[in-house]
Amino acid sequence: MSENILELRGITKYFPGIKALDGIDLNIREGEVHALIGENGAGKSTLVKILTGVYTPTAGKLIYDGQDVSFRNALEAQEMGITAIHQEASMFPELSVAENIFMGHHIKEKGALNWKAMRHQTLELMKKMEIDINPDTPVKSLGVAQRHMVEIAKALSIDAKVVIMDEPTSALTLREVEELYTIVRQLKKENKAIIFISHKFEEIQEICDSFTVLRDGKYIGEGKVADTSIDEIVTMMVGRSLDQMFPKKEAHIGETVLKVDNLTRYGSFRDISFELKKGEILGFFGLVGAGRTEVMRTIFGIDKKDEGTVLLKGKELKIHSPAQAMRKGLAYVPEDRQTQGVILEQSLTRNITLPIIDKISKLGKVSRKKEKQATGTYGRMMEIKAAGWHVNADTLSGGNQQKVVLAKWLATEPEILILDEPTKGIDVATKAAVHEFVSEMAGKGLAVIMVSSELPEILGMSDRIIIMHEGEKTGELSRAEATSDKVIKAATGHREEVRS
Amino acid sequence: SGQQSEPKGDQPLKIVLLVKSLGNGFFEAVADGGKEAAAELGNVESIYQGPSTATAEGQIDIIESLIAQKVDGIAISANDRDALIPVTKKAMAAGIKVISFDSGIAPAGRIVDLIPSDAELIGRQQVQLIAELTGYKGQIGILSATSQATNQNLWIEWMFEEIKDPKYKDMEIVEVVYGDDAADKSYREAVGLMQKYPGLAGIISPTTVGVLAASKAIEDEGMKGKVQITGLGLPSEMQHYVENGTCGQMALWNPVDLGYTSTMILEALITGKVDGNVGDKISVGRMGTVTVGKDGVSIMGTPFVFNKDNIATYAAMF
Amino acid sequence: MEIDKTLASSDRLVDENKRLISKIGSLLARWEGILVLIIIGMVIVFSNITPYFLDYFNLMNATFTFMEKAVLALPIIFIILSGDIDISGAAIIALSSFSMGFASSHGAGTAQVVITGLAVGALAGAFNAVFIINFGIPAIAVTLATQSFFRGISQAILEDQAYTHYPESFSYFGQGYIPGTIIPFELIFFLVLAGIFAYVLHFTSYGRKLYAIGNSATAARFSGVPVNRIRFTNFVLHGLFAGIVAVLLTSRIGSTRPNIANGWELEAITLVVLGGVSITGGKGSIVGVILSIFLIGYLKFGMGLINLSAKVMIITTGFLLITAVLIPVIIDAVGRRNKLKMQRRRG
Amino acid sequence: MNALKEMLKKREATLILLIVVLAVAVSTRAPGFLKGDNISRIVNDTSILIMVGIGQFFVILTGGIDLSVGSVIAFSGMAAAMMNQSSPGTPVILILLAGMAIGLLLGLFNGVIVAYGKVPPIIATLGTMSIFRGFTFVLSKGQWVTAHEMSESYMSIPHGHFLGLSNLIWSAVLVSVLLFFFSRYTRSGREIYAIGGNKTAAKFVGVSEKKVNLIIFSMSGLLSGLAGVMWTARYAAAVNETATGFELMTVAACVLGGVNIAGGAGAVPGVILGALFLGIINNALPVVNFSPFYQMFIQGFIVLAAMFINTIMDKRSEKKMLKRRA
Ligand SMILES: Nc1ncnc2c1ncn2[C@@H]1O[C@H](COP(=O)(O)OP(=O)(O)OP(=O)(O)O)[C@@H](O)[C@H]1O
Ligand SMILES: Nc1ncnc2c1ncn2[C@@H]1O[C@H](COP(=O)(O)OP(=O)(O)OP(=O)(O)O)[C@@H](O)[C@H]1O
Ligand SMILES: [Mg+2]
Ligand SMILES: [Mg+2]
Repeated sequence: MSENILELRGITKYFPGIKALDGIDLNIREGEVHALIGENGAGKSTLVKILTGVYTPTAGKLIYDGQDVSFRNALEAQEMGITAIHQEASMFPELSVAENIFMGHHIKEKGALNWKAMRHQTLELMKKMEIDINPDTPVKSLGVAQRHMVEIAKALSIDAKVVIMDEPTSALTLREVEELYTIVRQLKKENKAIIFISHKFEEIQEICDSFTVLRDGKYIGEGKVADTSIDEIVTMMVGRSLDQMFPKKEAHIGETVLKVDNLTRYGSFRDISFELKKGEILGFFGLVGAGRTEVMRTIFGIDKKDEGTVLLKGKELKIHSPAQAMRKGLAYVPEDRQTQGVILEQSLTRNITLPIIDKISKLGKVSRKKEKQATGTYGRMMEIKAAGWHVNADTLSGGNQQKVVLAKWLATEPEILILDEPTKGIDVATKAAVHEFVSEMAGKGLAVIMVSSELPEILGMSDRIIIMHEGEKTGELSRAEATSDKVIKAATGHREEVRS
Repeated sequence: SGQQSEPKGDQPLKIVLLVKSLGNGFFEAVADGGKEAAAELGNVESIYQGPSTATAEGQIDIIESLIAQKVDGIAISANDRDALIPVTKKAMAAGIKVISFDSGIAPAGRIVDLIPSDAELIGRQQVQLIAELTGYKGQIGILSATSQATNQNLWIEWMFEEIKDPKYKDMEIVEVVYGDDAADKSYREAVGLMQKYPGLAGIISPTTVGVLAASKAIEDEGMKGKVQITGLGLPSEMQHYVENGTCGQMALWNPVDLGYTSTMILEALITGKVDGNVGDKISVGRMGTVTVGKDGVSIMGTPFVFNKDNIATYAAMF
Repeated sequence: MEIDKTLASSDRLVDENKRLISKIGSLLARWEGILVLIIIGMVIVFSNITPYFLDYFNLMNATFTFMEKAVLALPIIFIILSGDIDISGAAIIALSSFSMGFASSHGAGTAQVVITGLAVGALAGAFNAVFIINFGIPAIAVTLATQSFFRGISQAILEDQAYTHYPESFSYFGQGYIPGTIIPFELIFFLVLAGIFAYVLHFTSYGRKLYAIGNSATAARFSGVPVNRIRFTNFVLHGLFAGIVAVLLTSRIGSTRPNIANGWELEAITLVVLGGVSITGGKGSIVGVILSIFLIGYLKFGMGLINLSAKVMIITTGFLLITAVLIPVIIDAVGRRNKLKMQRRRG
Repeated sequence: MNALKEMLKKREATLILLIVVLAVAVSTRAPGFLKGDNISRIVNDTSILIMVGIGQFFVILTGGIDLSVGSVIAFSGMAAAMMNQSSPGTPVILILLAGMAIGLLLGLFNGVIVAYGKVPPIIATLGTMSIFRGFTFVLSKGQWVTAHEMSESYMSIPHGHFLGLSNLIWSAVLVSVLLFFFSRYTRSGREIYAIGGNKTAAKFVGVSEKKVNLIIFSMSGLLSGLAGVMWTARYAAAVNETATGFELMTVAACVLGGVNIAGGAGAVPGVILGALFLGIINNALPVVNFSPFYQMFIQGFIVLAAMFINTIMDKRSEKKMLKRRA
């Protein structure tokens, strides 16, 4: 058994009004992948930020390589050999890939930055990771998955002893996830310590050796992944066991409410056709970048379509803005909660009531009573964990922010609900709650489109599945015919093997 | 709002010199004249005020506060001859005596307008000065202050009048440009004049900022001796160029006298020695008497001409 | 046992004190609190120095010197709150005043003159909006250019001339009083407008949307807020209000020249940010801006009363602007530290 | 391929094209406008704008703005001129350095307020814009310093020639080259881009926002201080209104030069071109035969048109980029 490279003793962190971490102990060993597990808001990301010098702990000790250390900023942690892929997007969109990777530890020669060397090393890294990105491309012109790979490359560009990955897979395609696993195994071989945060148990089982569970900022326990069942971990996480992950209710499928014909947006997707029925959950699967989001954005009036028609209950839907879409009974839960979903600097109340602000106003005046009602009803439905309805959304953990987004769209009481990666970054318990809720709503006649990159979720929840690949529809399967093999084949572009 | 100023016993009279803007040597010298008059009169407190940038609105705001503190008299060098009228009327209704000096207010807005010199005299003299320098021939450009400056515009009209005289038959005014009383823009405009008219013989700049910037521009462009410059300038600011010959001669009235005379006139009006009617003669200390002319306009005298020989003496004063 | 109790109660006392302090602290940390304090201080100082300050007539009359800038500040609140900026306000005033002079010199009556001014103002605002919203050029860039453009139009046509003839009754807007009182019409007019703005901002859905846009335009758009329409409206509103200001100002000074209201855009923006509206959008209240309007207005007036030089005035307002932002930051920092300390003690 | 470079090239190419079109248009109305000595005159006249514009550029790059540059120019210019006046014997290089040091201090003051006081840059510099201007009045007691009170050597600071170019042009060239290098090849330079691009991400890699704010404001102050000395020496007059409104000119130069006003994007060459564009307008307006009353209108119109064309071209190249990717 190898040495503890990193030990935490009694780490405590206060935010005004919140005790985010309460006496956390952690043992990280070299050559091991250690999973950090916990519900949304358990304190995982906060812990990461303490380890990387972004936050200073209120109390507690950090022992690194047998010595007490404290970091005043991220640079000091980096110089000690700790690097991280943060949960929040941390790219510089206007700057090149090479520069994004080397920001903070540029390569210098004779006092000046050596761009040639940095470009060269970037190419090497890219080769090692088997991805094809030009080091000079500005990051803003990369897709989400590519960006994420750049983030990973950035962490690897530092010769670190401890590599922290905070939900690194949430925006990656299957191939890239495999790639990441290879990288992690390689790092392990190089005797590095890896801290891996994820809400997906398959990943933890696949790649992690040991784990620590946090709950409400407290240390709950640790163990070996091989010796522990998922049920045991879940029980440690939530304090109880969960019955069912994908509580799909019997569907009562009604008439067609939405019919999309040959919808095309140049450069994004082509000839997309499908029907959505009342009471149905229509799953959209594809690899990240398949163009599902863009189809949904177009239907919701955010982007302009170039060709094709959308029929709502038989009548052509002509909309140019989300406001119009909402009036027609559509709702869209966007995939990027940080910039599209929540307004970070506003209270939960204001967030939840924003889409319905006109509905709860009379002659322009907002009714405080209705506002309270709406917040209470839908906020409670989602079991949001927060100090109150008045706190700003930026004080919530990622998962809880996602719940706020869901609550705010449910408040519009839509006929058609489009969910884009609704459980991205959400913990198991909440995920189950969301699933149960969606399925219940569908049971009451709501038509649901669910875009997801999580295969179990798609298979478990959908009545029908549409699969996309590089902007085209490559398959449509009923619940009965769908298997993970078939779906993945279509998602990777093997159209001929799936009849549609 | 018929507020009348009550008699105030032996409180000194508050007489305000309100200038176009602060930070201008000309007006600082005006302020000195005001102090001189106050010292001479004994019962007068001379107050020097002006906005930080030369706007009518800034002057109006100051006048409102002068009304509120019930000063006794205000002499104004106006940034706008019309815009000040409503507020100065209000001041006069409140019992404050208002006159204008240097840059006038239209008759409805003041009792007396003390002009340093007749616009006609100034305009004609400027043309004469440049003619003497250029030998009565060549193209002449005019570099003015802002295009809104009323006193400058009036003088320029007279310049065009004067040049019609046959003795100037070989001279023409080719263009009027505006430097907005900013050093860099005036400089650029002066350079522009020289570029546009390669045969330019002289520049008249009837504004202190302009004449200074134009002199510098002539020097920098190596046109000293080829392009003559005259205008209205402060001796202390222009000494360098007058002494080195860039500017052969220029004119100005004495700003100290202007401040002095304004204060004297106001004191006479406040104490009721005169009413400021047409024909009234006001005795103004060392400056003798000033006669109130048509429309309340009073003239102080002909602008004084400065040249190499006398500038050092005056530079020490203003 | 006894000792323990007293300890406990004295502890509570300390806590009570702390709470009181922190309450005052949190009031101070609120922008409006700071402004109120400064205003009180100002009144005390001035009323001790000069007998003319606390004089009902003077206090009323002084409002003439800042009500127009105050009116211009109102739409700027909306603009800044939604994350935009507009520095062409003063130029629109010039253009609008010019068009009124033009109309008047062609025989228009008071009503027509006013309508002309408002219409031209609103059009100029729409012109800005088209470039900013439809063509996507940054607001500061557009309004920087239109600043010269709008004023330039009136200068090109009016040259060195002035319009000095306005209908008799036109002078009421900027010079008149509420009949039978010495309350200026401009003051009441502003207060009514401010009331409407406060209502819209703090009680209506339009206000909510403004804040939402200022905090995150993307999230607002995804939530069905017609972001661009609202921003467009704001710029037109700004133009319209610049037109209103042009009416008031032209009426007050009875004449129009192209350099009218020079530099007012920055003064109005200063009022808004001093009033606590975050320059990056999404934060601020009308109350703060109203306080800052009266603070700056009376401060300048008071300094004028004691004949302080204009240079002292600009230094003072500069410092005021910075300290008003600094104080809450400092109090907030101290407050946070105390709070954390207390939290730690409680465990 | 090299998308960023391509786009940059495009943006600057647009601007160069606009400059050429403008210059040719002017020379049809004012022959001789494109002659060598006039071109050098324009560059000379634009040098100050280039230097201060580059200072402004770094501030805007972080998403801030420095509205106090005009006042810093006035104050440091006045202080330098008064130093020269009171002791004409002092070597001018010392005065030049003193002027720069004063500018640096004023800039540092801005930087401290922003970095430690957490005051947004626009508010901090709106405040110091008044304060520094007011102090200029206080310092000068309302008086000017003019030619006869300045030593010959002082007035020759900007005019001295070297290899056929004036010192003023040389200093602009030096500032441009140095700061281009700084922006591209130093760690601090890149950190400025990082802060402007994504503050959170910058924090994650250990970039100190405080340090960056201190650097950019000091630099802007230093350059304004240098410009102040040059200004008063060039026009042989230190007045209180020096450079009033100049801050907006520098912002306009940046915006025209393709600097993203929200921060994170832009480059030194663009700023230089933007400044030159404005410099040409400023120098052309006095020589073309338009009524002087049209100047303001024409200036506004041309700047608006240039921004419009710039934006349209940018959008088109961006669209092309998206199409290519698809
Ligand atoms: N800057 C902050 N200010 C105040 N509270 C914060 C701040 N950052 C985090 N918190 C709080 O600290 C707690 C821990 O948050 P953290 O982001 O570490 O959770 P997490 O375990 O990463 O959750 P998730 O799985 O959703 O990412 C939460 O209650 C959160 O609301
Ligand atoms: N923030 C962004 N800025 C610029 N381009 C983006 C951005 N996000 C996504 N794209 C581009 O849009 C395309 C698709 O986006 P993304 O990778 O999110 O997949 P998607 O369309 O959401 O598909 P799916 O939902 O199937 O994952 C990609 O080509 C990507 O480059
Ligand atoms: Mg997290
Ligand atoms: Mg997607």
